[in-house]
Amino acid sequence: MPDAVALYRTIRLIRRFEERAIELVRSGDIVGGVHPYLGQEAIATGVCAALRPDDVITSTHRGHGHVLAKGADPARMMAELAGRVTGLNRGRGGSMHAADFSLGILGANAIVGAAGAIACGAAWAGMLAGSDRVAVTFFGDGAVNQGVLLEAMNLAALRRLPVLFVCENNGYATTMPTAGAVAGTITGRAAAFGIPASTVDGMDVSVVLDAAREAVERARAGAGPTMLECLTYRFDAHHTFEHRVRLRYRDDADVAAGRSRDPMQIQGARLDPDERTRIDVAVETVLDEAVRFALASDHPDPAGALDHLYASGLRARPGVA
Amino acid sequence: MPDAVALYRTIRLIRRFEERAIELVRSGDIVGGVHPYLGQEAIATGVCAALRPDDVITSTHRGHGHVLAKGADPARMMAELAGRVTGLNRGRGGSMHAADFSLGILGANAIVGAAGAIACGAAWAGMLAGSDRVAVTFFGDGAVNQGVLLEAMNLAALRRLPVLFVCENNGYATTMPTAGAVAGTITGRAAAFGIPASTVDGMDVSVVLDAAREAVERARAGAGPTMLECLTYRFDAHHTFEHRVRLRYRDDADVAAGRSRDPMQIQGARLDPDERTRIDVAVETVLDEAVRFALASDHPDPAGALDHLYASGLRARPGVA
Amino acid sequence: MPILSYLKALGRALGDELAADERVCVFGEDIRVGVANVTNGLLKRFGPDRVVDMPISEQAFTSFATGAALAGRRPVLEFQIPSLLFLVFEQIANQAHKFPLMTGGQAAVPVTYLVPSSGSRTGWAGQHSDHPYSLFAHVGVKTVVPATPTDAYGLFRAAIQDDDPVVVFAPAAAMGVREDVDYATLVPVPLGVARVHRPGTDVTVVAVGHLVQTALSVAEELADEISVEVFDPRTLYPFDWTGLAASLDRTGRLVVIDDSNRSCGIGAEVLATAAEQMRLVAPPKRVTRPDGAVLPFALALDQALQPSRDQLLTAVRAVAKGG
Amino acid sequence: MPILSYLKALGRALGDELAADERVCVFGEDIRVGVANVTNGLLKRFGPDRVVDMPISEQAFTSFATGAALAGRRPVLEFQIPSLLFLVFEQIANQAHKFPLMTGGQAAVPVTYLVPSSGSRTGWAGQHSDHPYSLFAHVGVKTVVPATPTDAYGLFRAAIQDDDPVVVFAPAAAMGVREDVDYATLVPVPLGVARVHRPGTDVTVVAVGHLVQTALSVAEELADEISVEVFDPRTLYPFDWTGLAASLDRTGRLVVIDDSNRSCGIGAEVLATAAEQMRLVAPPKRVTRPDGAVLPFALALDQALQPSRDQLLTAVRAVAKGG
Ligand SMILES: Cc1ncc(C[n+]2csc(CCOP(=O)(O)OP(=O)(O)O)c2C)c(N)n1
Ligand SMILES: Cc1ncc(C[n+]2csc(CCOP(=O)(O)OP(=O)(O)O)c2C)c(N)n1
Ligand SMILES: [Mg+2]
Ligand SMILES: [Mg+2]
Repeated sequence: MPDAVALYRTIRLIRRFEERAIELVRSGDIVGGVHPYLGQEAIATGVCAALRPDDVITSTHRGHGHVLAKGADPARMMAELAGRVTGLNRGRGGSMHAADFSLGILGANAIVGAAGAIACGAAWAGMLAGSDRVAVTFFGDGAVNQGVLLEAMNLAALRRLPVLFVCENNGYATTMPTAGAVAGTITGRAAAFGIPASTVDGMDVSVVLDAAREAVERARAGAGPTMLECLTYRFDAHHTFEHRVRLRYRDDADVAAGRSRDPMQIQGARLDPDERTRIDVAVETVLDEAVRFALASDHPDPAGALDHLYASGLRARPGVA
Repeated sequence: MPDAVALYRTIRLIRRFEERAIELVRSGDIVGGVHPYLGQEAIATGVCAALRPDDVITSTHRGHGHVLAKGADPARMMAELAGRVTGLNRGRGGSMHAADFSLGILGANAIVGAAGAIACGAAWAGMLAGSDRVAVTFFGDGAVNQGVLLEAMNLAALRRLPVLFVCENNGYATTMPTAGAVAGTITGRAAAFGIPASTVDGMDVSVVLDAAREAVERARAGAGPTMLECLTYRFDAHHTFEHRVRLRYRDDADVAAGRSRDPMQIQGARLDPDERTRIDVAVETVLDEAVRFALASDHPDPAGALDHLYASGLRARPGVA
Repeated sequence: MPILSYLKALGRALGDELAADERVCVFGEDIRVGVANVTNGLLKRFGPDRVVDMPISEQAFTSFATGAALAGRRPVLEFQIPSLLFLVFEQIANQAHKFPLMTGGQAAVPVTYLVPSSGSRTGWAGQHSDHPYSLFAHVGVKTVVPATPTDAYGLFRAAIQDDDPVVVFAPAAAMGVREDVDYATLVPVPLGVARVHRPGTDVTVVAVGHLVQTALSVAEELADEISVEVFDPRTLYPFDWTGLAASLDRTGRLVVIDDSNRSCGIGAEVLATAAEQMRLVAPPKRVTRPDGAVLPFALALDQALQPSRDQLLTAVRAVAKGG
Repeated sequence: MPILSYLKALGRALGDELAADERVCVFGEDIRVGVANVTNGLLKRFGPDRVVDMPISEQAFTSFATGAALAGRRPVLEFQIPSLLFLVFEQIANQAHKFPLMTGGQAAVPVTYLVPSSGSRTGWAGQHSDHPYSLFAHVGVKTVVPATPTDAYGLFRAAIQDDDPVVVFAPAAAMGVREDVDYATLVPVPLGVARVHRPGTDVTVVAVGHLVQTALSVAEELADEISVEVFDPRTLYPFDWTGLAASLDRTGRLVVIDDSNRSCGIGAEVLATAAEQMRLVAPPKRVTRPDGAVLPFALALDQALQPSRDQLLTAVRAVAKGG
């Protein structure tokens, strides 16, 4: 299991990766923008620290943190965001679909709430194959009102699947405050299906890690799914388009309060300052290289636009004949 | 509010209506079969007895009881099942879509779990129009695993809608025992959204009526939705096709136990025997006339097969040109 | 030779695939008991880890199948009603179908969606009588509609063996079709290859699913008058355009009979592609459901909206004379 | 004259309908704040009983709108992504659309579904870039795709006033279109009536949505060579067949440019109906997305799958020469 330094390193990596990605959005190298994970880093970090390489995860539109924490190469991830052939998905997926199946990363998903049932199916397949592999599905507070996710919880509970439902409650779904959309409670949704659930501080990676470890152990032992609601705050925009168009839905006090506890500072404070500096420098080197790699990589050839459309190799008819 | 006699009369009407309908399925006068409501009569009867004429309901594939209890004309209902122009829906709907908007019956619905959100929307519209009208949505134990129904509960709770969610837990969804499909509990699903819920004896109409009255009063008073889980048993087949194809999913002991408490006998025992006989005879007269009316009515003219497809009057292109 | 019914063919195909490949599994409602008459006996044969009864949670179990497929399984899903495909359209069209391209080739989703008794089942009315195969042809999900027991067996097996999602529509009106077969000759039928049931030289009738029988009977009736080729595409997507072009090279005249709504249905696609690229010596015709059809409950109304034998007969005669 | 942008036209239409008819109300995600830039200011003007922000529960709020419509309201729903229509396909195609017929005429469901920025938004990749209007034309739900600000205003208002469900697609690529308009002349535009943007005598180009601009520019470029008529159906269902027949009576040659998947798309329907019933002196052509297209993320790949100006130019030239 990773120590405090490794946890800090991952948080720092995600933090700086996101800041670098935002720069590339501004420079036009990343087209379409991103949903920054800034402020939520402790959750991906803590949860993935409790996982083995063969465990699987599904992620969301706000997925960079999950993908990095599960071990994806930052350079190939950055190349994916920049739409290059060297990207994780060969430039076909971009920010919202980044995946690395070799690392158990079954993909970010652009549809809110859609991935939970996919994680359950993967968990089931693993369980029946005799593995004690666990599946984690990340989702936001907005997703707990999506029917398919609630259906998936029922399936997970019914079949005692080794699934961890991780809700990142960052207070908002786009501009909608959690309380405006969630009647009852988030953990209550798990309880409805007999799934144990707890609410934890999502800003302290050690708290997240402890809770995730316990849930993962339960799952591996065959005791079924768990839900963790991790309280957090989105430090930046819902999506980088907000950097251009100001939307009024969080007032300054709200933002200040939300940002007052920073997962990077919280974990950083636990490190020796020199060591922390050393890691910061190392992370920066990794990201310098990631950006360099991404921008130096080739754009995909338009002639291959339909490549991979069918796993069977079927070639689709073109749009002109 | 109806007295014991009126409650018995409605139960008896539904019971015998269903038995008559099954006869017409056997004779070929009702095409496509029906999902008999036999055994569950106390629920529709008790709940609808707590309603006013301007309250609205949505129903299910097993909807005859709800439609009759809300006041539909048995003759026009029977004509609908027989696909006649005099039917509630002019023969266009049949068993699974019977509706009478003039009585607040927004229709049976053939898709499990689909009607809850429709009821919520109607409730909202009434509330905003300043009415204290209530909407009831009936559904089975199988529907509580449908995402859209769970989403609807969230909406109802969020907006404190005057909605009553009535789950008729008859132990099975087609052949699937409730326990095989429902992780956690049914009332727990309501609790997840902060909706008060209780489980009541669905075989005793006075118990159902009391519970429904309380919920309807809450709703009228602006206190929001309630869920009632009514425990019941389906006395007959899931659908009349089971009369032809025996499916093995309930053993004899289960059926015997389930049928041991009969809502018609329970309520009938509360009546003076002479009175009961008088009602039975009267109901039979009504149903004789209903069957006569249905079978004497015209079949719709195939030339009008596309009538009513568009409320705007748009005529669709035919399938040949 | 033994007689094989369409339903039995489906059940047999599923059993054979379950036996042949451990990765294959079945999900659906009431499949233990076999309410749709396809999965009967499979639970006993293959156990609850391969034959999994699901709650009424179509969306979740459809994506559950996607997840299981991503993890190496080859699930078959049975749906009780054609319109349940509307309910899971997101899960098929926007999730399962898109994984391979979006992941740059990292993922395959070999899931088969079976709808036994698709289309109108007399008396099941508006919400149970759609025949939405054209929707899948539009989004590009492989779509097969077998017309005969042999093809039902062969195409269903090929669908399960295919590495992409495939929707298999088994028309209610084809369920009654029976065939004398030698079981030993039952084999997978490749997707994307049409079958000419009856050769002809005057008019090509493209008939989908159960309407192949209608087309054959019309061809027989017209035999002395018009030589009708009955062309069964079997797979609607990908469509066998080469086969159709060859048929039209012979006949130059085209009628499509298709039990789905007219506008943007598979009939439209066949006419459009033929008009663009193939030999047509007379205006073609479609016999379909009306635009936007909702099947009414009453028997005569339901039937009035389905493409009929008479309509086909008239259309073939008109096209034979046209041009 | 003031300049009207496409987005402003949508917002204005909605505001005008809310003001004109108390039954009209708006549901959607983030509509208080106006993330999609259509509903800005409406909350303040009409209050939270008319402008209702919804949780991410598209299925429930779509049927909620159906229920509200059954009870006399005229809801407008805003969806943030085109593919959310997949998620609510059951609620629109199987519920809202079917109520009038199934109830024998007792019910009407006047709901409008608006998708601002439909189609590809550069860089939003596979799950956000579909343009699924042809699906609604198939099931028979009224479908409009306005090309200009004036039509966006007029068709959106007409959609809200219509007694049936109507889906309004506002293409992302049309959002940039601006027009000089006299606000006083903005009026509802009847559904089902096409608009000839530019008359011509050699080839009819049917162009959908944002592709009308592409067609106009191609027509201009070819002006000395080929006289192109640019025909904007505006409503895809019901389609203005009379208008198209009149155009083809003049030109006898047809090209459709349509930003949806090829197979069973609206392009197929136009070619099929024309081939069956109208005057065609040469084989027609379609310019569409490929079959089963999933738009890849990288810019050049995304664009490679969308129908292009060059493809249209080539197709028009080929059809002008053909026959
Ligand atoms: C089903 C669905 N509805 C709407 C959207 C548009 N959308 C993208 S992100 C988002 C908000 C999600 O909120 P939450 O789940 O809390 O995640 P967060 O963005 O806060 O990380 C919305 C509405 C979508 N992608 N999918
Ligand atoms: C969404 C959906 N899935 C499946 C079906 C097929 N079906 C019809 S009734 C039924 C069982 C419903 O069970 P329950 O809700 O308990 O109601 P009951 O039949 O017991 O009254 C099923 C699976 C359907 N109509 N709709
Ligand atoms: Mg959130
Ligand atoms: Mg039940």
